[in-house]
Amino acid sequence: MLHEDVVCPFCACLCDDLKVETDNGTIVKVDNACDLGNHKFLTDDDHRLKEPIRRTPSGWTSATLQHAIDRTVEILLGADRPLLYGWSGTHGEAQSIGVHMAEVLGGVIDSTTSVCHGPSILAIQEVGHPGCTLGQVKNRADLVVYWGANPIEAHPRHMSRYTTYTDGFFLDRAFKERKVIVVDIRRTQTAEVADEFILIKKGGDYAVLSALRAIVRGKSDMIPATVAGVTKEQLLRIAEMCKKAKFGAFFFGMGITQTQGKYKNIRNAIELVDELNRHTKFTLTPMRGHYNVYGFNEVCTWMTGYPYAVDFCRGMAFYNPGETSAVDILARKECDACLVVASDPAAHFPKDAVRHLGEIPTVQIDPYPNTTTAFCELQIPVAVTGIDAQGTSYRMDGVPIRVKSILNRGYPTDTDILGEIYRRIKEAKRV
Amino acid sequence: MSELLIRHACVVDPVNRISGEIMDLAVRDGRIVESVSDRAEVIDAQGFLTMAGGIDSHTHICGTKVNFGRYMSPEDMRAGRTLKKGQMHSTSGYSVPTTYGNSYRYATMGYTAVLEGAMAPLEARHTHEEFMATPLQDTMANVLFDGNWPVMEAVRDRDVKRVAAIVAWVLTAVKGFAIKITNPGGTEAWGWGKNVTCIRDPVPYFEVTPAEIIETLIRANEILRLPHSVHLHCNNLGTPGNYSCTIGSMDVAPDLNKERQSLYVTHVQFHSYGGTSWKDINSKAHVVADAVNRKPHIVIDMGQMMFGKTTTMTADGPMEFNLYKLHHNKWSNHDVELETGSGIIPVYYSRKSIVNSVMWAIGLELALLIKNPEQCLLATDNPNGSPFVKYPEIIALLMSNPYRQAEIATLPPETESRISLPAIDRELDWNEIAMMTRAGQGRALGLRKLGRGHLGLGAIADIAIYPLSIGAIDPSKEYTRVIEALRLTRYTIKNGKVIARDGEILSNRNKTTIWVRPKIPEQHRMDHDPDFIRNFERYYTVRMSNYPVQEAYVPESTCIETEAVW
Amino acid sequence: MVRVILDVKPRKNPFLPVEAECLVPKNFVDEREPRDLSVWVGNKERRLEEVVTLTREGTATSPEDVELVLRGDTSRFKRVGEYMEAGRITIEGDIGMHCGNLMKGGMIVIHGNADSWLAREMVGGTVRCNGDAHHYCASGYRGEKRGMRGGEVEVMGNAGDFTAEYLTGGSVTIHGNSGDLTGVEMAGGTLIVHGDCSRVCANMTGGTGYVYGMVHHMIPTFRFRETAIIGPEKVKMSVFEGDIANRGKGTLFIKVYKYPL
Amino acid sequence: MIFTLNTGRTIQQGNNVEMKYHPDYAKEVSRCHMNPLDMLDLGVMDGERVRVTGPAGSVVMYVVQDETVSHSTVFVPYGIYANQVISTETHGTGMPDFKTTEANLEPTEDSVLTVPELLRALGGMPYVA
Repeated sequence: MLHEDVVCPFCACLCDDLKVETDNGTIVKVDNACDLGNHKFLTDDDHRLKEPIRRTPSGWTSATLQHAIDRTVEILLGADRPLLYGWSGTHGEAQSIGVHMAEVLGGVIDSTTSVCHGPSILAIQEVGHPGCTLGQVKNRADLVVYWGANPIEAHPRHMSRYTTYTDGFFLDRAFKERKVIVVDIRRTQTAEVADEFILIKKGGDYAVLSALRAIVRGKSDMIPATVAGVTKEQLLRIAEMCKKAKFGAFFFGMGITQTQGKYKNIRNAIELVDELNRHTKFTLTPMRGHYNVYGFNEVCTWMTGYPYAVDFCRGMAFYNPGETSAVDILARKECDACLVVASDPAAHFPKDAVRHLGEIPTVQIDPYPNTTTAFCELQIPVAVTGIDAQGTSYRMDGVPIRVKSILNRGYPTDTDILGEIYRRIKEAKRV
Repeated sequence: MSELLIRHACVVDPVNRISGEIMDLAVRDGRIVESVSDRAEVIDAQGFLTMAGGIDSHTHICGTKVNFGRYMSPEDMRAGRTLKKGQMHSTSGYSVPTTYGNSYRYATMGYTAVLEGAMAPLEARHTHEEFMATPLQDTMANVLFDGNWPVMEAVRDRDVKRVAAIVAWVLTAVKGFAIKITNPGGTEAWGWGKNVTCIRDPVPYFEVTPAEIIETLIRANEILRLPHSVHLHCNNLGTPGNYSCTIGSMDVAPDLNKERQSLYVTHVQFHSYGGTSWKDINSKAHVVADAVNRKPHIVIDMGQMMFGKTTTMTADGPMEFNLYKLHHNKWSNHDVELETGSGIIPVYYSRKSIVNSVMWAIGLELALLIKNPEQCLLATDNPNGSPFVKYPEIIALLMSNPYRQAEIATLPPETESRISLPAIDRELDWNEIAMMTRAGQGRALGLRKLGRGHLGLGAIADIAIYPLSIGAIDPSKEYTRVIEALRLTRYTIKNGKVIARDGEILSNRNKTTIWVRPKIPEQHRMDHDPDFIRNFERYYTVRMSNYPVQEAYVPESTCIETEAVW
Repeated sequence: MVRVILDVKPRKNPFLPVEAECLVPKNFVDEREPRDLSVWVGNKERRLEEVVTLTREGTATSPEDVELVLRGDTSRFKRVGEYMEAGRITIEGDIGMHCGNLMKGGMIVIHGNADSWLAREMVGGTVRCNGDAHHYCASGYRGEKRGMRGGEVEVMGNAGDFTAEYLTGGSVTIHGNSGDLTGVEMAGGTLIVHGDCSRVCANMTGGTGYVYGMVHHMIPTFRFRETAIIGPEKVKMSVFEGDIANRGKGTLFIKVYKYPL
Repeated sequence: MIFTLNTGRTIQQGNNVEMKYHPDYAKEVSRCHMNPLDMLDLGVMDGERVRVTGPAGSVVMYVVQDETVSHSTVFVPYGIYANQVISTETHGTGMPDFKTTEANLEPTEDSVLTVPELLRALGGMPYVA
């Protein structure tokens, strides 16, 4: 059976033009997807965890769903400060249950945001976000800037669907008419397609952004001959390219969210874009990673007022990344139980944060065995959103798209499992 | 079958010409009926003010930019936090509360239906998700058409039927309620960092004028026989001297509908400025009010501004950028491909500012100078003019000249020569307040005959009972008691069920989302139109099949089907 | 005068944070206090006495006369002294996050180290930390445009990153080194760093900063104005104005600095 | 020699993200990309091994020659190997130094641990179907 306009549940490009062929309950062919998307669809069935598992001193053994849910409820209710972490690899409806659970339990809820574009959010909270949907870029942008972002590896179709290679309403021969600037500390593959590549010395993004802001403001006289390895001549040229563009689109990635100063780099980038808007039209978009990491931020915001790292210990939302974010809480051993949903912190957190997961009761709800499994007491497999579960997802620009279920592999969805756990918790708490 | 009897209600229901009569109200299965059996649950209203549930015909509570207003403002979130309690969820936020915060606060003020003022079609799914998380009010969404490319192309081709067909397709696809145009043409120009100054400027590339967009959409609206009229946010918001643009925009509107207005002009306070700069800004509310008095086919809302902190958010992207350059605080912008734009910035309206003082006076002047209260509805363009929790104060200001004079006395003395408020002694009565807050709103939205905004037989049993004996107080003198009483209902009843009592939320789910599905001749439908489909697939970044909002997003909904006059 | 000694009892899980904003002098004026004082340990509300042993010495009639002495492991006690208006708090060991938040008056002395957000959004009073202060000492809150607005913060040891972020009024003195982006977004007040720091006062709009040590990664968008001789020790310092990138009008005195190459 | 450890996404890391016990995953995320000049200085060849020691500890990785990597930095695909050396310090922002950790590199004959071995060392019990 051929499924058209399938939405890809890998990265936050959320491409929705895939053609997927299923035959007898397996996926046999995928068209239009990138390597990452292809891989996810085509190898999915090989790696699924088939049934709930339980850790015993002698090794892993299978568990009944009933037992797994009972024990999860018991762990969460028994905790003084449970951490509910993950969420970016599932649909909004499940995330929403997660936030409700955190509230009724008095726990902390955080998503992979905190180790991804959390700093972008902190910056936006200081200075705002001049953004747009990706179609604005596709139809109008004659200048695209990728700063500390490597879409060829992390968002392989970004350039062909939304920026460099795609024709738009006001650009008939986009590849010729659009200029591309790439800024990085190494010459990535993306840098190879740039009209202008700025090689910055490590840790120099902030200084370069400040210098560009001053230049755009007409204060170039004070800029030294080089800033973090970038010549003044190149800075002046870049500033001019930006000011002359009819529509500039600035995309940024981990290259500036994870370097020194973290969110202050992003803030500087945003303020550069603000400044450029006094001359022309400029927008900025964070290259969000997981296909629904932004969805978690949206859901968490309308429910709690804050996009991530929310602490409900005292019955109302408290937010302070750095204190209420997952790595900090684990590293400081401030949580005494953990529920991991739709992510793999053991692979992506520094090891001393991971170690604490193994010291407290941890349960994971995830379709695949992963490195976090090793630190869990239990894992409950679920359907994969976008393959055998459906629901809402938010693209990196905030456009909500309904991700589809294209076959049935017989697994419960995150919504089913979390819904049941939440129901049981409410029952126990008499809410 | 569920029955409810409200005894000793002091009913103010202008639609049914009931003005402060003590009576019983009977409710069966969510509707007002003649009588109920003696098994009915009984509520004693103790002679307190009882009105139909409040309706807010223009507010921003759900959707992409509202949520972004929260997302970018942890300082606003911490300013209004409440604890989880019983079945009430915790809430956050002062000017842009969380969905539960909005819903609880509206409910405890007696509001049972709200219209989200601006929904970008591409992001409609988000608005509906938040509607689902808004448990206590009926919800509707205006759909933005101000910069819609296919619409502008059809306007350019003077093909009103094609405009109607596009609107029908979009409204159906996104499950929206009405046509909204925000700074028509200006949001498209903002795609290039530009704007239009008023209704005669051509939109870059598309070569249509705002006036043409407005007029054609009004005609298309009536072809489709939509319940509500076109809902217009005029060009040039917040600019000194913009009143002439506002009046010009009203002049464009033909009178095409006998049952309601043909054009709803929103937050007119922001569009009634005289002067040439911030230095000489003054009120032209009297000129705008005169125009409205002469045009019964126009309805406006006040867009009242109240002093204090708030967050401004609108589809009017260029206006927000200009505001940012004034305040230099923080600025968010979000342009939506082929459709519209939006912007958000936090503001503080200060009593010490002459500009802000003039703005404050203009909203009140409009409401007091427009003779028919059904033509001037109460709204603050929440949260732009102020958060909706200030409605009780606005009502008290409209009912009390002494209160207004006391407030005027706190403003900079230079304000007085720029406004006419000090000389206006009209004081509105409870009938007029009911008109402005429910009856008129119900009529303007085209929902009166569907039983909203009044308490006649067959009406939906959305009822607000405020702890105030209106016969015993003089609102002119005892305005603080008016404010107190309107802040928290004794009971708010939705579909015949008590949802709030003395500020406590008692029920967690009792609402519907109202949307329209205009039916047009099959051969004109856009889903069969090759041009429309080709351009959609070429220029949008989502596939046409993934664009419509699925049924899963409107689990509780009321679809109004209309038959177009083709 | 009254001295109230709060000795922290051993805890089964010493890592769980204890939210203890009730530990302000005004709650201990009356000797029958603490009647209703409670702290939050994780998501459980506990009576204060379950967590600490209290000893009172003396009597008091107003908060000014009250000194709280915290003894034992208070490194996970958060919000001690929050909104404090008068009196004195002495912390013998380390103190947890948010100590002295939004404090208006009185004095807090920490003999050990202070965790992050010491004296966040402080309005008045004095905070002295004899050890090190972690990140965001004397800073603002997420999204808020004004940080510390008044009072004095003095750290005898080192301070972490984002120290005095959004400083708007009052004075902050770090005797040791301070971290990266010290004084970032500063809008007013005075910042003094006796040791080294990096990228100091980035994006500042107002106020005055002094660094007597070395500034690493000096922000390139400060305009050099002059050389000046400062203080009784007659230190020769470069005077900058900035941050020009941000239309800033702050003043920065620096002894030695290095630009990012 | 001290290098700045820069981690980031790669296609292969992404492809293997749902199959962490597969050798392909380990192979991809245990690769330490180095500039050839730096390799020369350190005395290692493509395919040889280095011990990378950072604030949180040390781990052995394979050296991959990569001209695109700048002098005195190394690039390692985001994952469990890099995380053996990166500390939990977030500077009060929630975000560890995934791209700016200073690490000492030295040639080694020690073998590269497998993912299950790394997990066991942290007290975990790997799941093998």
